[in-house]
Amino acid sequence: VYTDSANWPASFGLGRPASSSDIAKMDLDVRPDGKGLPVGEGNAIAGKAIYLTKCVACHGTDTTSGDAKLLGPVLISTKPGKGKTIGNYWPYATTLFDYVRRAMPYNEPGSLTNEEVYQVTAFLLQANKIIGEQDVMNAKTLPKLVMPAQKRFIPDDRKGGPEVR
Amino acid sequence: VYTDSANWPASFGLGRPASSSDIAKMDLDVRPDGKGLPVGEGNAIAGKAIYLTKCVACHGTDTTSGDAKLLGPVLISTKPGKGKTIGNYWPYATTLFDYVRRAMPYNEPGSLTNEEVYQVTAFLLQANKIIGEQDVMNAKTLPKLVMPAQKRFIPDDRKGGPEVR
Amino acid sequence: VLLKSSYGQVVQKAITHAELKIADPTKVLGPPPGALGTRSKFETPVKKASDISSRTPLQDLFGTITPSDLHYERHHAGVPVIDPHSYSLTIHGMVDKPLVFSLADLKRFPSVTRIFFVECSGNYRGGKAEMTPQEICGLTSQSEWTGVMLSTLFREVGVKSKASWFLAEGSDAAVMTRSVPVNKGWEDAMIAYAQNGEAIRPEQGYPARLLLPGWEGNTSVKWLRRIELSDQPFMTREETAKYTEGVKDGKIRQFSFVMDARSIITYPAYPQQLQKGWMEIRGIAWSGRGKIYKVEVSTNGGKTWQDARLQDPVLDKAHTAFRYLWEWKGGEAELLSRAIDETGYIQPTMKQLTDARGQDMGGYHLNPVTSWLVQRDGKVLFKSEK
Amino acid sequence: VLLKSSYGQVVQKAITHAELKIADPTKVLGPPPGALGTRSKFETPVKKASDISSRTPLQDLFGTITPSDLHYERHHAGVPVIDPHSYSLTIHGMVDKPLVFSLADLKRFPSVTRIFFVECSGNYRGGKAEMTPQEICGLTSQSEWTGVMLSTLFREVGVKSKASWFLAEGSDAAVMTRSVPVNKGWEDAMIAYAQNGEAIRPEQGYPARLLLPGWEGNTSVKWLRRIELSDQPFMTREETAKYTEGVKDGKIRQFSFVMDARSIITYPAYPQQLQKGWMEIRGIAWSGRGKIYKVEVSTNGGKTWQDARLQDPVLDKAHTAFRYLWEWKGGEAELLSRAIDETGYIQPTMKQLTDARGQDMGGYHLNPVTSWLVQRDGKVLFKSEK
Ligand code: HEC
Ligand code: HEC
Ligand SMILES: [Ca+2]
Ligand SMILES: [Ca+2]
Ligand SMILES: [Ca+2]
Ligand SMILES: [Ca+2]
Ligand SMILES: [Ca+2]
Ligand SMILES: [Ca+2]
Ligand SMILES: [Co+2]
Ligand SMILES: [Co+2]
Repeated sequence: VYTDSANWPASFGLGRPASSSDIAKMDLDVRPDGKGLPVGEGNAIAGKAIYLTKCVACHGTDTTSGDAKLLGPVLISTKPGKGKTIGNYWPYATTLFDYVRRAMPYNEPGSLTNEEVYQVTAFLLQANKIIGEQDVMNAKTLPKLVMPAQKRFIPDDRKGGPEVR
Repeated sequence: VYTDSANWPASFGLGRPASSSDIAKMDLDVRPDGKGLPVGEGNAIAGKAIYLTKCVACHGTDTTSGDAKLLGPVLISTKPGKGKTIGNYWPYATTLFDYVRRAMPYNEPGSLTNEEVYQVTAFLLQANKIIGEQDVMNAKTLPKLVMPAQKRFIPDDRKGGPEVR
Repeated sequence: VLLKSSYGQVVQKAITHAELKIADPTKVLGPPPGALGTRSKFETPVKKASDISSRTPLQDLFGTITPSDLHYERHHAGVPVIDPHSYSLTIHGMVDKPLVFSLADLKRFPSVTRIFFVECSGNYRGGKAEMTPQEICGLTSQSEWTGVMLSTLFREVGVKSKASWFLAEGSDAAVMTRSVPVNKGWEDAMIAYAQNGEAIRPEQGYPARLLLPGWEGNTSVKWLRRIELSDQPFMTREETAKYTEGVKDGKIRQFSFVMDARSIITYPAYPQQLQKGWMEIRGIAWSGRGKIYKVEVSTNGGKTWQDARLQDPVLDKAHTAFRYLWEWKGGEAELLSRAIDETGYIQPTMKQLTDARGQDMGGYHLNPVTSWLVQRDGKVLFKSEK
Repeated sequence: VLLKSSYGQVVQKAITHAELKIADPTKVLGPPPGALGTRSKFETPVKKASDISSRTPLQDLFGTITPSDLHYERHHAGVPVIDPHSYSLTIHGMVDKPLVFSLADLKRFPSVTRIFFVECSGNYRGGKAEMTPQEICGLTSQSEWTGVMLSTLFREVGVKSKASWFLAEGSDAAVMTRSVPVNKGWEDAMIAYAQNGEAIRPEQGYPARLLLPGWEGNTSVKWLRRIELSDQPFMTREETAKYTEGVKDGKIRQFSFVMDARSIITYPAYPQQLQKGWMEIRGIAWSGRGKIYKVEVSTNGGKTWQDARLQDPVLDKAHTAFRYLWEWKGGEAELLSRAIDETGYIQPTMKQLTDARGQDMGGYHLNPVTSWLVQRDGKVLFKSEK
C-alpha cells in the first residue's frame, strides 16, 4: 500500500553487516523455550539474600502491610485476591529472568550478573510456590517449569464487525 | 464544499448587533472615492513642519545620501530610478492618508490627529510634485487627485494552465 | 528608544509578551520576527501527569493533530537521552543478512509520511463526575509521522519465510520489549524518525521508534535499538503480566493488539459551563481497524441518534473530527457519541463490554460510549459507568 | 536518592536532559512523564529572522506539517498581544445586520478543519551559491487550520448582493488592511482560531485570523478585528505600493492573489555533504490553484525528467511531499524539480518568468525551478539564476 518497490534496486546498500559480537552485546532476550538463557545458575536461598538487599525496599515481603506505599508492585503474596502476581498470572518463568535482567532493580537496571538474576528468579519462583528452596534454576530447568497461569492464556478473539468481544 | 448548511437555522443567534458607535470607533479606512475621509484639512507648509519633527528621522529628505541607512523607505525623491515611490508608483492619493493615519509614525502609530494627517499627506504629495505648496487637502480635494502611476495599474491576468504570465 | 538600522527594523527586541500590558494593540509596536514562535500567554494547554504517564488535554484541542509537546506519554523507566550520532538499529535473527543501520542510513531509505493515532490500551478512567476528556481518555494522540516502512528494511535484511514473529527492543532503561507478528511488519509497520514535520520528540522515541498503526501504544516500541526475527513470540513481561486482560471463565486474552473503535465528545464536556443557544458538539472518533465509517450523536441519553458530520479527509486508523449542531434551550440533556468503523463495529457501552468479557476484564481495551450530563444550570458532568 | 511513593513513581524530577551525560541509556532511569514535551537537545531547528520576516527551515523538516513555532513570520509592525476575552470581530458595511462576534461566538459556529499552506508572495531569494532552501523560499509553511468559514458569517450578517469586495483589517500596530473579492469569502475563506491542534500562535494571528487558501499570505490578515463589505476595493497601501509587480510595457499587475505552482528539493540541498549510494531526493510542491498533479525531477540539469512519487493524500492548495530514488555514483550532477498543478500549469524557469514579465518584474510571485549543483566532492550548491 505504501511502498512501490517496482523500481528499487535489489539492495540499497545501506547499513553495515551486524557481526556476531555486535549482536551478542545487545541480544538480551530469553524465549519460553530457553533460547537466550546464559550460563550460570542459582537457587532461592542465594536469591533471598539479593532480594532482601536490592529489591525489598520497593517490592516488600509477604508480611508487608497491604496499605504500604510501595514503589513497585507486590511480587510475593500467598494471600488470595492479590491481583496479578507471578504465582497466579505469569504464564512463563523465562519472562521473569528476562525482565529482571533487563529492567531491575528499577534504580540500577542492568546491574545484576547473570548468576544473580538466576538466584533472584529462583527466589521469586520459590516465594510464589512454583519451586522448592533447593531447586536450581539454569538454562535447562527454567524453561521446563509450567507456570500455574499458563493454561489460562488464550489468543485475542476480537476481529471487528458488529460483535462486541 | 466545506459547509453543508441544509439543516442550519436561519440564524445561529451568535454575536451582538454592531452599533454605529461600535463601528465608528474602528472604521478607519479611506476609499479612493473619498469615503472614510474625516473632516479637517491641511497643506504642505504645515505638513512639512510635522514631517521634519516626526518623520524625517526614519524617512530622510530629498538631500539624504543614497547610502544612508534609513529605518523607513524613501518617501521624497525627484531622482530618477529611485524605485517605487509615491510620485512614480502610488496609484491613489487617498491611500497615503489611510496608511499614514493607521500606521505612522512607525514608533507611535495612530498618534496623529486627522488634521495632522491631512497636512503631512499634503506635504508628501507636494514633495513628490503632485500638488502645489498652497493646495489644501481635504475630503473633497484628495479623492480628485489623479496620481501619475494610476494608469499603469492593470488587473492580474494570470489564470493557471500552461501559459506562464 | 529607537535603534537606527536598515529598512524596516523594529526596536523592542527585548520586550516579552508578558511584560507588555496592551490597552490598544494597534497603537504599540510588537516584538519583531524571531527564531522560534511562542504560545500566547493566554493559552496554557498542559498534559496531566501521573508517575507513569501523562495525558493529552483533548478538551483544549481542535482538529486532529496533537501538538508534539502535548502528545501523551507512557514510559516504563523515563525518557532516555540518546545521541543521534551513536544511535543504531540492529536487525538480526531469522534473516539472511543481519544489518546495523545508523540514523542517517534510515533516513536515506524510501520514506513515507502518514497521519494516524497512537493510543495506550489502558486508556480509560472513570469513577467520578468531575472528569475531563483528558482524564477519561487522554492517552491517545495523533501525529503526522515520517519514517521508513519496516517492510523496506525487512526486504533489505532478507527476512526468512519461516520467521513469524519479531521482537522490538527499546534502548530506554526498561529495555522495553514486545513481540509482534511478522505480518504486521510487512503490512504497515513504520520506523519513524519524524513527527509533525520535525525530528520525533524524546518523549515519543527520539531518534527513532517503531509504529504499528492502530495497535496498542505499548507495541510501538520507542527508542528502538533492535529487532530480532523469530519463529515464536518471546513472551515478554509486557505481553504476559501486562497488556493482557481477563475475559470470561478465568481466561486471559493475550496479544490483543488492535484498538477498537471509539469516540468521545470533547465539547461540551466537564468543566465547561454551557450557555444557551446554538453550538457545535465536537469530538474525535478513531478505530485501529481502519477508517471511521460513521459517528452518531445523541442529545437525549441514547433515545435517538443522529449522524455527525465527519471532517475530510477521513484517514485510516486516524483520529477523525466529528461535529454535530445542537441548540441548548436549557433543561437537562445527556450527550453521547458512538463510533462505527468500516468493519461495522459499533462502539459499545460499558455494559456491553462487561457482558462480553465478564467482571474481571481489567483496564485494558476499554472503549465504552462516553456520556455527558448537562444540568439545568449548564454544568456538564461525566456520567461514569463504574 | 530514592523517594518512596506510590506505584511506579520515579525519582529524577529535577534532572534535565542537558545535565544527563548518558553512556548507555538502558542503564539509567530517565525523567518521568511531564506536562509539556521538549525537543531533543540534539535538534535545534530555527527560523532565520530578518527585521521584517523569519523563514521556516524547510531543509530540517519532514512530511508536510510545519511545527507551529517554526511557521514563517511576516508582519509589518510586530506581533501584538491580544487578550482573547476582549477580542472581537466586527462585520459591517454592505450587510443587513452588522454584528460583533466574540471569540467564544466564533468558536460556537459550525467549524472546519483543513490543511493548506500559507506563503508570502515575496518568497524568493537568490544571488549566491551558499543558500539553503530556508533562505531561498522559507516564507511558506503549512498547518492544519481550524475555524469558521467566512461564508458562515456572511450568511449570518446577510451580505448584500451588490457587495463585491471586503476589507479585512488586523489589530496589529500596522492595522493591516487588504481588499478581497467577496467571491473568495463565499468560496473558501476561513476565520481560523486554531492551528495544528491548538490555539493559533501569536505570530500567526492569535486569537483569530483570516485565511485565504492558496492566496498570497499578506491577504490572510492576522489578528483580524474588522471586515467591511463594499462595492469596490479600498486600495490600501499593501495592494498598491506593495504586493504589486511590474510587468511588460511599464504596467503594474495588481490584485495578483493566487500563488502559482512551485516546488523545491529540500534534500539534498546546501549545506548537505553528499555520500555516494542510494538516497531519496525529497522536497515539497504546492499550488495556490488546487492540487499538485505531478512533480518531475531531473538529475542531469533538465535533460531528462522523471516522475516523483507524491505522498498521499494529495490535498488542495497544500504542500505535497514528493520523493524520487537516486543513486549518486560520484561525479557532477544537477538536481531540479518542477511542479505541475491540476490546471496544467508547469512551474517555470526564471528565464520563462523574465520573458513573460520583463526585466522589471520585481520580487513578488517568483516561483522559478530551483536547481542544485552536486559537485564531485559531494558539496551541494544552489544554482542562482540571478
Ligand atoms: C527503586 C525501586 C525498585 C527496586 C529497587 C526494584 N524494583 Fe522491581 N519494580 C519497580 C517498579 C516501579 C516496577 C514496575 C515497572 C513497570 O511497571 O514498568 C517493578 C517491577 C518489577 C517486576 C514486575 C512485576 C509485575 O507484576 O509486572 C519484577 C518481577 C520486579 N520488579 C523484580 C525486581 C527485583 C528482582 C528487584 C531486585 C533485584 C527489583 N525488582 C528491584 C521498582 C523497583
Ligand atoms: C521610527 C521610524 C519611522 C518613523 C518615525 C516614521 N516612519 Fe514611516 N515608515 C517606517 C517604516 C519601517 C516603514 C515601512 C513599513 C512596512 O513596510 O510595513 C514606513 C513606511 C511609510 C510609508 C509607506 C512607504 C512605502 O513606500 O510603502 C509612508 C507613506 C510613511 N511611512 C510615512 C510616514 C510619515 C508621514 C511619518 C511621520 C508622520 C512617518 N512615516 C514616520 C518607519 C518610520
Ligand atoms: Ca535473541
Ligand atoms: Ca469604512
Ligand atoms: Ca533592516
Ligand atoms: Ca492488549
Ligand atoms: Ca505512583
Ligand atoms: Ca500579489
Ligand atoms: Co553526537
Ligand atoms: Co482576559
